[in-house]
Amino acid sequence: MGEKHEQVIALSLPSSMQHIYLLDVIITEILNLMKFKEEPRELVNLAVIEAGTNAIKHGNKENPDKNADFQFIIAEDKLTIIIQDYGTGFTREDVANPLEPENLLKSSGRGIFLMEACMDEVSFNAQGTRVSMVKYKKTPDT
Amino acid sequence: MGEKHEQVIALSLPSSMQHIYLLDVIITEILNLMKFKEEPRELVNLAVIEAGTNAIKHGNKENPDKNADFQFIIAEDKLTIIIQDYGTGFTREDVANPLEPENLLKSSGRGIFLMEACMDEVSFNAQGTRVSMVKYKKTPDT
Amino acid sequence: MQVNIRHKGSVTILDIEGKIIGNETLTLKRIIDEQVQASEGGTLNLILNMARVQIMDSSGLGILVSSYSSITQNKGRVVLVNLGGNIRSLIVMAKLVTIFERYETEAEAIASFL
Amino acid sequence: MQVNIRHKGSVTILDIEGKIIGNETLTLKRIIDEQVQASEGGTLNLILNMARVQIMDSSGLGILVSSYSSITQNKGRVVLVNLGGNIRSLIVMAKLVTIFERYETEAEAIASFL
Ligand SMILES: Nc1ncnc2c1ncn2[C@@H]1O[C@H](COP(=O)(O)OP(=O)(O)O)[C@@H](O)[C@H]1O
Ligand SMILES: Nc1ncnc2c1ncn2[C@@H]1O[C@H](COP(=O)(O)OP(=O)(O)O)[C@@H](O)[C@H]1O
Repeated sequence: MGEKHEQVIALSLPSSMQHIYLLDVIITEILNLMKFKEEPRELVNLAVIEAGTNAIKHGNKENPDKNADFQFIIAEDKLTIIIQDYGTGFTREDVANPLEPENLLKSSGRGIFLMEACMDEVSFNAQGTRVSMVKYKKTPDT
Repeated sequence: MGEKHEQVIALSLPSSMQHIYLLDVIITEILNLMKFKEEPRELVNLAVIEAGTNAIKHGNKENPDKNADFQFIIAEDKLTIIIQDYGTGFTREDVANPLEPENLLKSSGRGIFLMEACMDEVSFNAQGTRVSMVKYKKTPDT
Repeated sequence: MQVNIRHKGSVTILDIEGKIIGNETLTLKRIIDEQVQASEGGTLNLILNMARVQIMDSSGLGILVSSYSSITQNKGRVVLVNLGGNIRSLIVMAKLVTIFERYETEAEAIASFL
Repeated sequence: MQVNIRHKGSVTILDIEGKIIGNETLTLKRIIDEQVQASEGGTLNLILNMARVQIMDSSGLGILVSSYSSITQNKGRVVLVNLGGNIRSLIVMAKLVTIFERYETEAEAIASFL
Protein backbone atom coordinates (compact mmCIF):
# COMPACT_ATOMS: atom_id res chain seq x y z
CA MET A 1 0.00 0.00 0.00
CA GLY A 2 1.73 3.18 -1.17
CA GLU A 3 0.90 6.52 0.41
CA LYS A 4 -2.77 7.37 0.05
CA HIS A 5 -3.15 4.34 -2.16
CA GLU A 6 -6.39 2.52 -1.51
CA GLN A 7 -7.03 -1.15 -2.09
CA VAL A 8 -10.58 -2.27 -2.73
CA ILE A 9 -11.68 -5.82 -1.99
CA ALA A 10 -15.12 -6.58 -3.40
CA LEU A 11 -17.36 -9.44 -2.37
CA SER A 12 -20.79 -10.48 -3.53
CA LEU A 13 -22.77 -13.02 -1.50
CA PRO A 14 -26.08 -14.75 -2.27
CA SER A 15 -28.65 -13.76 0.35
CA SER A 16 -28.52 -16.75 2.59
CA MET A 17 -27.76 -16.46 6.30
CA GLN A 18 -25.31 -19.35 5.99
CA HIS A 19 -22.88 -16.92 4.32
CA ILE A 20 -22.56 -14.82 7.49
CA TYR A 21 -19.74 -17.16 8.52
CA LEU A 22 -17.87 -16.41 5.29
CA LEU A 23 -18.32 -12.70 5.93
CA ASP A 24 -16.98 -13.24 9.43
CA VAL A 25 -13.75 -14.92 8.27
CA ILE A 26 -13.21 -12.29 5.57
CA ILE A 27 -13.51 -9.29 7.85
CA THR A 28 -11.38 -11.08 10.46
CA GLU A 29 -8.62 -11.59 7.88
CA ILE A 30 -8.83 -8.00 6.57
CA LEU A 31 -8.58 -6.59 10.11
CA ASN A 32 -5.65 -8.90 10.70
CA LEU A 33 -3.92 -7.72 7.51
CA MET A 34 -4.48 -4.09 8.50
CA LYS A 35 -3.06 -4.80 11.95
CA PHE A 36 -5.99 -3.29 13.82
CA LYS A 37 -5.71 -3.71 17.59
CA GLU A 38 -7.83 -6.34 19.30
CA GLU A 39 -10.59 -4.12 20.66
CA PRO A 40 -11.42 -2.26 17.44
CA ARG A 41 -11.17 -5.59 15.61
CA GLU A 42 -13.98 -7.03 17.67
CA LEU A 43 -16.10 -3.92 17.17
CA VAL A 44 -15.67 -3.81 13.38
CA ASN A 45 -16.27 -7.55 13.17
CA LEU A 46 -19.58 -7.13 14.99
CA ALA A 47 -20.66 -4.12 12.90
CA VAL A 48 -20.00 -6.00 9.65
CA ILE A 49 -22.01 -9.00 10.82
CA GLU A 50 -24.91 -6.71 11.80
CA ALA A 51 -24.84 -4.85 8.48
CA GLY A 52 -24.48 -8.07 6.47
CA THR A 53 -27.37 -9.66 8.38
CA ASN A 54 -29.57 -6.62 7.67
CA ALA A 55 -28.73 -6.62 3.95
CA ILE A 56 -29.45 -10.36 3.65
CA LYS A 57 -32.51 -10.50 5.93
CA HIS A 58 -34.29 -7.14 5.82
CA GLY A 59 -32.98 -5.89 2.47
CA ASN A 60 -32.90 -8.93 0.20
CA LYS A 61 -35.34 -10.93 2.35
CA GLU A 62 -33.09 -14.01 2.07
CA ASN A 63 -33.88 -14.30 -1.64
CA PRO A 64 -30.88 -16.33 -2.86
CA ASP A 65 -31.26 -14.86 -6.34
CA LYS A 66 -30.38 -11.45 -4.92
CA ASN A 67 -26.82 -10.85 -3.83
CA ALA A 68 -25.56 -8.57 -1.10
CA ASP A 69 -22.50 -6.63 -2.27
CA PHE A 70 -19.64 -5.65 -0.02
CA GLN A 71 -16.71 -3.34 -0.62
CA PHE A 72 -13.82 -3.22 1.80
CA ILE A 73 -11.73 -0.14 1.08
CA ILE A 74 -8.36 -0.44 2.76
CA ALA A 75 -6.44 2.79 3.30
CA GLU A 76 -3.36 3.54 5.38
CA ASP A 77 -5.36 5.06 8.21
CA LYS A 78 -8.85 3.59 7.94
CA LEU A 79 -11.12 0.84 6.71
CA THR A 80 -14.30 1.80 4.87
CA ILE A 81 -16.97 -0.84 4.36
CA ILE A 82 -19.86 -0.31 1.94
CA ILE A 83 -22.75 -2.76 1.92
CA GLN A 84 -25.43 -2.69 -0.76
CA ASP A 85 -28.64 -4.68 -0.89
CA TYR A 86 -31.38 -4.84 -3.53
CA GLY A 87 -34.45 -4.48 -1.35
CA THR A 88 -36.94 -1.65 -0.96
CA GLY A 89 -34.95 0.17 1.69
CA PHE A 90 -36.03 1.88 4.91
CA THR A 91 -35.61 5.15 6.76
CA ARG A 92 -33.02 5.26 9.50
CA GLU A 93 -35.01 7.83 11.48
CA ASP A 94 -38.01 5.50 11.71
CA VAL A 95 -36.05 2.88 13.63
CA ALA A 96 -36.82 3.01 17.35
CA ASN A 97 -34.01 3.70 19.83
CA PRO A 98 -33.29 0.37 21.56
CA LEU A 99 -32.07 2.21 24.66
CA GLU A 100 -35.48 3.71 25.42
CA PRO A 101 -36.92 1.97 28.52
CA GLU A 102 -39.90 0.59 26.59
CA ASN A 103 -37.54 -1.07 24.09
CA LEU A 104 -34.96 -2.47 26.48
CA LEU A 105 -36.57 -5.88 26.73
CA LYS A 106 -37.34 -6.27 23.04
CA SER A 107 -35.72 -9.23 21.38
CA SER A 108 -34.61 -7.26 18.30
CA GLY A 109 -33.89 -3.77 17.03
CA ARG A 110 -30.29 -3.37 18.23
CA GLY A 111 -28.40 -3.97 14.97
CA ILE A 112 -28.12 -0.44 13.60
CA PHE A 113 -27.53 0.93 17.09
CA LEU A 114 -24.58 -1.45 17.48
CA MET A 115 -23.18 -0.61 14.04
CA GLU A 116 -23.19 3.06 15.04
CA ALA A 117 -21.68 2.29 18.45
CA CYS A 118 -18.90 0.13 16.99
CA MET A 119 -17.81 2.23 14.00
CA ASP A 120 -16.49 5.81 13.81
CA GLU A 121 -18.85 6.79 10.98
CA VAL A 122 -22.03 5.16 9.68
CA SER A 123 -24.23 6.62 6.94
CA PHE A 124 -27.11 5.28 4.88
CA ASN A 125 -28.11 6.35 1.38
CA ALA A 126 -31.49 8.06 1.10
CA GLN A 127 -33.20 4.86 0.07
CA GLY A 128 -31.71 2.80 2.90
CA THR A 129 -30.27 0.10 0.64
CA ARG A 130 -26.65 1.03 1.09
CA VAL A 131 -24.68 1.68 4.24
CA SER A 132 -21.12 3.04 4.50
CA MET A 133 -19.15 2.53 7.66
CA VAL A 134 -15.69 3.80 8.54
CA LYS A 135 -13.24 2.74 11.24
CA TYR A 136 -10.03 4.69 11.76
CA LYS A 137 -6.94 2.93 12.98
CA LYS A 138 -6.56 5.77 15.46
CA THR A 139 -9.94 7.02 16.52
CA PRO A 140 -9.86 10.75 15.66
CA ASP A 141 -10.32 13.21 18.51
CA THR A 142 -13.79 14.64 18.51
CA MET B 1 -29.79 -24.55 -2.03
CA GLY B 2 -32.80 -25.89 -3.96
CA GLU B 3 -32.41 -28.60 -6.56
CA LYS B 4 -30.06 -27.55 -9.37
CA HIS B 5 -29.98 -24.09 -7.86
CA GLU B 6 -26.53 -22.54 -8.03
CA GLN B 7 -25.15 -19.93 -5.70
CA VAL B 8 -22.42 -17.64 -6.97
CA ILE B 9 -20.00 -15.98 -4.58
CA ALA B 10 -17.89 -13.33 -6.29
CA LEU B 11 -14.65 -11.88 -4.99
CA SER B 12 -12.32 -9.28 -6.42
CA LEU B 13 -8.85 -8.86 -4.93
CA PRO B 14 -6.16 -6.25 -5.62
CA SER B 15 -3.07 -7.96 -7.04
CA SER B 16 -0.94 -8.17 -3.97
CA MET B 17 0.43 -11.47 -2.69
CA GLN B 18 -0.67 -10.51 0.83
CA HIS B 19 -4.24 -11.31 -0.22
CA ILE B 20 -3.45 -15.00 -0.75
CA TYR B 21 -4.27 -15.50 2.93
CA LEU B 22 -7.72 -14.01 2.42
CA LEU B 23 -8.25 -16.31 -0.54
CA ASP B 24 -7.18 -19.21 1.66
CA VAL B 25 -9.73 -18.49 4.40
CA ILE B 26 -12.50 -17.94 1.86
CA ILE B 27 -12.01 -21.23 0.01
CA THR B 28 -11.61 -23.01 3.36
CA GLU B 29 -14.98 -21.66 4.51
CA ILE B 30 -16.72 -22.47 1.21
CA LEU B 31 -15.44 -26.06 1.28
CA ASN B 32 -16.60 -26.28 4.88
CA LEU B 33 -20.06 -24.98 3.97
CA MET B 34 -20.29 -27.49 1.11
CA LYS B 35 -19.25 -30.29 3.47
CA PHE B 36 -16.48 -31.57 1.22
CA LYS B 37 -14.46 -34.38 2.79
CA GLU B 38 -11.03 -33.63 4.20
CA GLU B 39 -8.90 -34.94 1.35
CA PRO B 40 -10.66 -33.12 -1.51
CA ARG B 41 -10.74 -30.02 0.69
CA GLU B 42 -6.99 -29.94 0.88
CA LEU B 43 -6.68 -30.48 -2.87
CA VAL B 44 -9.13 -27.72 -3.83
CA ASN B 45 -7.54 -25.39 -1.30
CA LEU B 46 -4.14 -25.92 -2.92
CA ALA B 47 -5.47 -25.51 -6.48
CA VAL B 48 -7.14 -22.20 -5.60
CA ILE B 49 -3.97 -20.86 -4.01
CA GLU B 50 -1.97 -21.87 -7.11
CA ALA B 51 -4.47 -20.29 -9.50
CA GLY B 52 -4.77 -17.13 -7.38
CA THR B 53 -0.99 -16.82 -7.18
CA ASN B 54 -0.70 -17.14 -10.97
CA ALA B 55 -3.41 -14.50 -11.59
CA ILE B 56 -1.77 -12.07 -9.16
CA LYS B 57 1.88 -12.75 -10.06
CA HIS B 58 2.06 -13.84 -13.69
CA GLY B 59 -1.20 -12.32 -14.95
CA ASN B 60 -1.50 -8.97 -13.19
CA LYS B 61 2.22 -8.78 -12.35
CA GLU B 62 1.36 -7.69 -8.79
CA ASN B 63 0.01 -4.38 -10.08
CA PRO B 64 -2.28 -3.34 -7.21
CA ASP B 65 -4.40 -1.27 -9.60
CA LYS B 66 -5.43 -4.47 -11.34
CA ASN B 67 -7.74 -6.84 -9.53
CA ALA B 68 -7.96 -10.60 -9.82
CA ASP B 69 -11.59 -11.72 -10.00
CA PHE B 70 -12.88 -14.95 -8.51
CA GLN B 71 -16.21 -16.69 -8.88
CA PHE B 72 -17.13 -19.60 -6.67
CA ILE B 73 -20.14 -21.36 -8.14
CA ILE B 74 -21.70 -23.64 -5.55
CA ALA B 75 -23.93 -26.41 -6.87
CA GLU B 76 -25.40 -29.46 -5.16
CA ASP B 77 -22.80 -31.81 -6.61
CA LYS B 78 -19.80 -29.65 -7.46
CA LEU B 79 -17.83 -26.48 -6.92
CA THR B 80 -16.72 -24.48 -9.96
CA ILE B 81 -14.09 -21.81 -9.53
CA ILE B 82 -13.38 -19.23 -12.21
CA ILE B 83 -10.38 -16.95 -11.92
CA GLN B 84 -9.82 -14.00 -14.23
CA ASP B 85 -6.76 -11.78 -14.49
CA TYR B 86 -6.07 -8.72 -16.63
CA GLY B 87 -2.63 -9.60 -17.98
CA THR B 88 -1.45 -10.56 -21.45
CA GLY B 89 -2.13 -14.26 -20.98
CA PHE B 90 -0.11 -17.32 -21.96
CA THR B 91 -0.49 -20.61 -23.77
CA ARG B 92 -0.99 -23.69 -21.61
CA GLU B 93 0.77 -25.93 -24.13
CA ASP B 94 3.98 -23.86 -23.91
CA VAL B 95 4.39 -24.64 -20.21
CA ALA B 96 6.99 -27.35 -19.65
CA ASN B 97 5.97 -30.59 -17.90
CA PRO B 98 7.48 -30.43 -14.41
CA LEU B 99 7.65 -34.23 -14.26
CA GLU B 100 10.18 -34.48 -17.08
CA PRO B 101 13.55 -35.49 -15.61
CA GLU B 102 15.24 -32.27 -16.74
CA ASN B 103 12.61 -30.22 -14.87
CA LEU B 104 12.41 -32.22 -11.64
CA LEU B 105 14.93 -30.05 -9.81
CA LYS B 106 13.61 -26.72 -11.03
CA SER B 107 12.43 -24.40 -8.28
CA SER B 108 9.24 -23.43 -10.11
CA GLY B 109 6.82 -24.51 -12.82
CA ARG B 110 4.59 -26.85 -10.79
CA GLY B 111 1.55 -24.62 -10.24
CA ILE B 112 -0.60 -25.52 -13.24
CA PHE B 113 0.42 -29.15 -12.97
CA LEU B 114 -0.84 -29.19 -9.36
CA MET B 115 -4.09 -27.42 -10.27
CA GLU B 116 -4.73 -30.14 -12.85
CA ALA B 117 -3.75 -32.89 -10.43
CA CYS B 118 -5.97 -31.54 -7.63
CA MET B 119 -9.16 -30.68 -9.55
CA ASP B 120 -11.46 -32.84 -11.67
CA GLU B 121 -11.54 -30.38 -14.57
CA VAL B 122 -9.27 -27.44 -15.43
CA SER B 123 -9.58 -25.34 -18.58
CA PHE B 124 -8.07 -22.07 -19.73
CA ASN B 125 -9.59 -19.57 -22.13
CA ALA B 126 -7.71 -19.13 -25.43
CA GLN B 127 -5.90 -16.05 -24.16
CA GLY B 128 -4.81 -17.67 -20.91
CA THR B 129 -6.26 -14.96 -18.65
CA ARG B 130 -9.11 -17.02 -17.27
CA VAL B 131 -9.10 -20.48 -15.77
CA SER B 132 -12.12 -22.58 -14.81
CA MET B 133 -11.72 -25.44 -12.38
CA VAL B 134 -14.31 -27.96 -11.21
CA LYS B 135 -14.34 -30.31 -8.24
CA TYR B 136 -17.17 -32.82 -7.86
CA LYS B 137 -18.26 -33.89 -4.41
CA LYS B 138 -18.12 -37.45 -5.67
CA THR B 139 -15.35 -37.81 -8.22
CA PRO B 140 -17.12 -39.13 -11.34
CA ASP B 141 -16.05 -42.53 -12.64
CA THR B 142 -13.84 -42.16 -15.66
CA MET C 1 -21.17 -22.51 18.12
CA GLN C 2 -21.21 -25.52 20.41
CA VAL C 3 -23.27 -25.89 23.57
CA ASN C 4 -22.60 -28.36 26.35
CA ILE C 5 -25.43 -28.94 28.83
CA ARG C 6 -24.73 -29.75 32.49
CA HIS C 7 -26.93 -30.06 35.57
CA LYS C 8 -25.90 -29.33 39.16
CA GLY C 9 -28.75 -29.92 41.57
CA SER C 10 -31.61 -27.73 40.40
CA VAL C 11 -29.34 -25.57 38.24
CA THR C 12 -28.84 -26.04 34.48
CA ILE C 13 -25.53 -24.84 33.09
CA LEU C 14 -24.90 -24.20 29.40
CA ASP C 15 -21.25 -23.95 28.39
CA ILE C 16 -21.37 -22.00 25.15
CA GLU C 17 -18.36 -22.05 22.84
CA GLY C 18 -17.63 -20.15 19.64
CA LYS C 19 -19.64 -17.57 17.75
CA ILE C 20 -23.24 -16.70 18.58
CA ILE C 21 -23.97 -15.09 15.24
CA GLY C 22 -26.30 -15.59 12.28
CA ASN C 23 -28.45 -18.68 12.41
CA GLU C 24 -26.49 -20.13 15.33
CA THR C 25 -28.54 -17.79 17.51
CA LEU C 26 -31.64 -19.83 16.59
CA THR C 27 -29.87 -22.98 17.72
CA LEU C 28 -29.16 -21.35 21.07
CA LYS C 29 -32.82 -20.32 21.37
CA ARG C 30 -33.94 -23.89 20.67
CA ILE C 31 -31.58 -25.30 23.28
CA ILE C 32 -32.72 -22.85 25.95
CA ASP C 33 -36.40 -23.48 25.10
CA GLU C 34 -35.83 -27.24 25.45
CA GLN C 35 -34.35 -26.68 28.90
CA VAL C 36 -37.36 -24.59 29.91
CA GLN C 37 -39.69 -27.35 28.76
CA ALA C 38 -37.71 -30.00 30.62
CA SER C 39 -37.58 -28.01 33.86
CA GLU C 40 -39.78 -28.82 36.85
CA GLY C 41 -42.96 -26.76 36.70
CA GLY C 42 -41.38 -24.73 33.91
CA THR C 43 -39.15 -22.94 36.43
CA LEU C 44 -35.62 -22.94 35.05
CA ASN C 45 -32.52 -21.92 36.98
CA LEU C 46 -30.09 -21.25 34.16
CA ILE C 47 -26.41 -20.37 34.17
CA LEU C 48 -24.91 -19.37 30.83
CA ASN C 49 -21.16 -19.91 30.91
CA MET C 50 -19.88 -17.42 28.34
CA ALA C 51 -16.16 -18.07 28.93
CA ARG C 52 -15.54 -19.44 25.45
CA VAL C 53 -17.87 -17.20 23.46
CA GLN C 54 -15.78 -15.34 20.88
CA ILE C 55 -18.44 -13.02 19.54
CA MET C 56 -22.18 -12.48 19.94
CA ASP C 57 -24.31 -10.36 17.62
CA SER C 58 -27.54 -8.44 18.25
CA SER C 59 -29.66 -11.49 17.41
CA GLY C 60 -27.75 -13.47 20.02
CA LEU C 61 -28.27 -10.69 22.54
CA GLY C 62 -31.97 -10.69 21.58
CA ILE C 63 -32.18 -14.41 22.40
CA LEU C 64 -30.67 -13.73 25.83
CA VAL C 65 -33.22 -10.95 26.44
CA SER C 66 -36.24 -12.98 25.34
CA SER C 67 -35.06 -16.00 27.33
CA TYR C 68 -34.60 -13.74 30.33
CA SER C 69 -38.17 -12.46 29.99
CA SER C 70 -39.85 -15.82 29.59
CA ILE C 71 -37.77 -17.57 32.27
CA THR C 72 -38.20 -14.86 34.93
CA GLN C 73 -41.94 -14.74 34.20
CA ASN C 74 -41.98 -18.40 35.23
CA LYS C 75 -40.09 -17.54 38.44
CA GLY C 76 -36.83 -18.90 37.06
CA ARG C 77 -33.51 -17.05 36.82
CA VAL C 78 -30.91 -16.48 34.11
CA VAL C 79 -27.36 -15.82 35.27
CA LEU C 80 -24.34 -15.02 33.11
CA VAL C 81 -20.84 -16.07 34.15
CA ASN C 82 -17.32 -15.65 32.78
CA LEU C 83 -18.18 -12.72 30.52
CA GLY C 84 -15.28 -11.73 28.27
CA GLY C 85 -14.53 -8.07 27.69
CA ASN C 86 -16.33 -7.84 24.36
CA ILE C 87 -19.56 -9.50 25.52
CA ARG C 88 -19.50 -7.36 28.64
CA SER C 89 -19.18 -4.17 26.52
CA LEU C 90 -22.01 -5.38 24.29
CA ILE C 91 -24.29 -5.71 27.31
CA VAL C 92 -23.15 -2.34 28.65
CA MET C 93 -23.69 -0.63 25.27
CA ALA C 94 -27.21 -2.08 25.05
CA LYS C 95 -27.95 -0.83 28.59
CA LEU C 96 -28.72 -4.34 29.74
CA VAL C 97 -26.28 -4.42 32.68
CA THR C 98 -29.05 -3.84 35.16
CA ILE C 99 -31.16 -6.60 33.60
CA PHE C 100 -28.84 -9.59 33.55
CA GLU C 101 -27.49 -11.08 36.77
CA ARG C 102 -23.76 -11.63 36.34
CA TYR C 103 -21.14 -13.44 38.41
CA GLU C 104 -17.43 -13.73 37.89
CA THR C 105 -17.35 -17.48 38.42
CA GLU C 106 -19.62 -20.47 38.17
CA ALA C 107 -19.13 -21.22 41.89
CA GLU C 108 -20.49 -17.80 42.86
CA ALA C 109 -23.40 -18.20 40.45
CA ILE C 110 -24.31 -21.60 41.87
CA ALA C 111 -24.02 -20.28 45.42
CA SER C 112 -26.55 -17.59 44.48
CA PHE C 113 -29.14 -20.29 43.83
CA LEU C 114 -28.76 -21.93 47.29
CA MET D 1 3.90 -19.74 9.14
CA GLN D 2 6.19 -19.92 12.13
CA VAL D 3 9.62 -21.51 12.22
CA ASN D 4 11.46 -22.59 15.34
CA ILE D 5 15.19 -23.28 14.95
CA ARG D 6 16.95 -25.94 17.05
CA HIS D 7 20.44 -27.44 16.98
CA LYS D 8 21.38 -30.98 18.02
CA GLY D 9 25.10 -31.59 17.63
CA SER D 10 25.91 -30.87 13.99
CA VAL D 11 22.28 -31.08 12.92
CA THR D 12 19.96 -28.08 12.46
CA ILE D 13 16.27 -28.72 12.94
CA LEU D 14 13.54 -26.40 11.70
CA ASP D 15 10.10 -26.97 13.23
CA ILE D 16 7.76 -25.43 10.70
CA GLU D 17 4.20 -24.61 11.71
CA GLY D 18 1.24 -23.34 9.69
CA LYS D 19 0.88 -22.55 6.02
CA ILE D 20 3.81 -22.46 3.60
CA ILE D 21 1.99 -20.44 0.96
CA GLY D 22 2.31 -17.09 -0.81
CA ASN D 23 5.05 -14.85 0.47
CA GLU D 24 5.64 -17.02 3.54
CA THR D 25 7.64 -19.27 1.23
CA LEU D 26 10.18 -16.43 0.83
CA THR D 27 10.47 -16.25 4.62
CA LEU D 28 11.25 -19.97 4.71
CA LYS D 29 13.88 -19.53 1.98
CA ARG D 30 15.53 -16.71 3.93
CA ILE D 31 15.63 -18.78 7.12
CA ILE D 32 17.17 -21.79 5.35
CA ASP D 33 19.72 -19.56 3.57
CA GLU D 34 20.73 -18.04 6.91
CA GLN D 35 21.32 -21.53 8.32
CA VAL D 36 23.48 -22.42 5.32
CA GLN D 37 25.54 -19.27 5.84
CA ALA D 38 25.92 -19.98 9.56
CA SER D 39 26.97 -23.61 9.01
CA GLU D 40 30.56 -24.76 9.29
CA GLY D 41 32.24 -24.65 5.89
CA GLY D 42 28.81 -24.09 4.35
CA THR D 43 27.91 -27.76 4.93
CA LEU D 44 24.45 -27.89 6.47
CA ASN D 45 22.80 -30.97 7.95
CA LEU D 46 19.16 -29.93 7.93
CA ILE D 47 16.05 -31.63 9.28
CA LEU D 48 12.74 -30.06 8.35
CA ASN D 49 10.09 -31.10 10.85
CA MET D 50 6.87 -30.82 8.85
CA ALA D 51 4.56 -32.18 11.59
CA ARG D 52 2.62 -28.95 11.98
CA VAL D 53 2.56 -27.79 8.36
CA GLN D 54 -1.08 -27.47 7.31
CA ILE D 55 -0.56 -26.75 3.64
CA MET D 56 2.35 -26.10 1.28
CA ASP D 57 2.00 -24.69 -2.23
CA SER D 58 4.18 -25.12 -5.31
CA SER D 59 6.35 -22.14 -4.34
CA GLY D 60 6.99 -23.78 -0.98
CA LEU D 61 7.85 -27.04 -2.71
CA GLY D 62 10.14 -25.04 -5.02
CA ILE D 63 11.99 -23.66 -2.00
CA LEU D 64 12.51 -27.20 -0.68
CA VAL D 65 13.87 -28.29 -4.09
CA SER D 66 16.25 -25.34 -4.48
CA SER D 67 17.45 -25.69 -0.88
CA TYR D 68 18.01 -29.40 -1.53
CA SER D 69 20.12 -28.61 -4.59
CA SER D 70 22.29 -25.95 -3.00
CA ILE D 71 22.77 -27.81 0.29
CA THR D 72 23.66 -31.17 -1.29
CA GLN D 73 26.09 -29.40 -3.66
CA ASN D 74 27.91 -28.27 -0.53
CA LYS D 75 27.94 -31.86 0.77
CA GLY D 76 25.16 -31.17 3.23
CA ARG D 77 21.87 -33.06 3.54
CA VAL D 78 18.18 -32.14 3.75
CA VAL D 79 15.89 -34.57 5.52
CA LEU D 80 12.11 -34.31 5.94
CA VAL D 81 10.37 -35.75 8.99
CA ASN D 82 6.77 -36.08 10.18
CA LEU D 83 5.21 -35.57 6.76
CA GLY D 84 1.43 -35.30 6.93
CA GLY D 85 -0.69 -37.03 4.31
CA ASN D 86 -1.22 -33.95 2.17
CA ILE D 87 2.44 -32.90 2.03
CA ARG D 88 3.40 -36.49 1.30
CA SER D 89 0.93 -36.62 -1.63
CA LEU D 90 2.26 -33.30 -2.90
CA ILE D 91 5.79 -34.71 -3.01
CA VAL D 92 4.54 -37.91 -4.61
CA MET D 93 2.52 -36.01 -7.25
CA ALA D 94 5.56 -33.89 -8.12
CA LYS D 95 7.69 -37.08 -8.47
CA LEU D 96 10.07 -35.86 -5.81
CA VAL D 97 9.84 -38.92 -3.54
CA THR D 98 13.15 -40.23 -4.78
CA ILE D 99 14.82 -36.86 -4.26
CA PHE D 100 14.01 -36.02 -0.66
CA GLU D 101 15.24 -38.19 2.19
CA ARG D 102 12.34 -38.82 4.53
CA TYR D 103 12.08 -40.36 8.00
CA GLU D 104 9.03 -41.04 10.12
CA THR D 105 10.51 -39.51 13.26
CA GLU D 106 13.11 -36.98 14.26
CA ALA D 107 15.03 -39.65 16.20
CA GLU D 108 15.47 -41.75 13.07
CA ALA D 109 16.50 -38.69 11.07
CA ILE D 110 19.12 -37.70 13.65
CA ALA D 111 20.42 -41.27 13.81
CA SER D 112 20.93 -41.11 10.03
CA PHE D 113 23.46 -38.31 10.53
CA LEU D 114 25.60 -40.26 13.02
N1 LIG E 1 -31.01 -3.14 4.71
C1 LIG E 1 -32.25 -2.94 5.18
N2 LIG E 1 -33.33 -2.95 4.34
C2 LIG E 1 -34.58 -2.75 4.82
N3 LIG E 1 -34.87 -2.55 6.12
C3 LIG E 1 -33.84 -2.52 7.00
C4 LIG E 1 -32.50 -2.71 6.59
N4 LIG E 1 -31.71 -2.62 7.68
C5 LIG E 1 -32.54 -2.39 8.73
N5 LIG E 1 -33.82 -2.32 8.33
C6 LIG E 1 -35.01 -2.05 9.17
O1 LIG E 1 -34.58 -1.48 10.38
C7 LIG E 1 -35.00 -2.27 11.49
C8 LIG E 1 -33.99 -2.24 12.61
O2 LIG E 1 -32.83 -2.93 12.23
P1 LIG E 1 -31.78 -3.35 13.32
O3 LIG E 1 -31.47 -2.16 14.17
O4 LIG E 1 -30.62 -3.96 12.62
O5 LIG E 1 -32.49 -4.41 14.24
P2 LIG E 1 -33.15 -5.82 13.84
O6 LIG E 1 -32.42 -6.32 12.64
O7 LIG E 1 -32.94 -6.66 15.05
O8 LIG E 1 -34.60 -5.54 13.59
C9 LIG E 1 -35.24 -3.66 10.90
O9 LIG E 1 -36.17 -4.39 11.66
C10 LIG E 1 -35.76 -3.32 9.52
O10 LIG E 1 -37.12 -3.03 9.55
N1 LIG F 1 -2.39 -16.18 -15.35
C1 LIG F 1 -1.24 -16.26 -16.05
N2 LIG F 1 -0.88 -15.24 -16.88
C2 LIG F 1 0.26 -15.28 -17.58
N3 LIG F 1 1.13 -16.32 -17.52
C3 LIG F 1 0.83 -17.36 -16.72
C4 LIG F 1 -0.36 -17.40 -15.96
N4 LIG F 1 -0.39 -18.56 -15.27
C5 LIG F 1 0.73 -19.21 -15.60
N5 LIG F 1 1.47 -18.51 -16.46
C6 LIG F 1 2.77 -18.92 -17.08
O1 LIG F 1 2.90 -20.30 -16.93
C7 LIG F 1 4.11 -20.60 -16.22
C8 LIG F 1 3.93 -21.83 -15.37
O2 LIG F 1 3.05 -21.55 -14.28
P1 LIG F 1 2.99 -22.54 -13.06
O3 LIG F 1 2.84 -23.92 -13.58
O4 LIG F 1 1.93 -22.06 -12.15
O5 LIG F 1 4.41 -22.46 -12.36
P2 LIG F 1 5.17 -21.19 -11.74
O6 LIG F 1 4.12 -20.23 -11.32
O7 LIG F 1 5.94 -21.77 -10.62
O8 LIG F 1 6.04 -20.64 -12.83
C9 LIG F 1 4.43 -19.35 -15.45
O9 LIG F 1 5.81 -19.25 -15.17
C10 LIG F 1 3.95 -18.27 -16.40
O10 LIG F 1 4.92 -18.00 -17.37
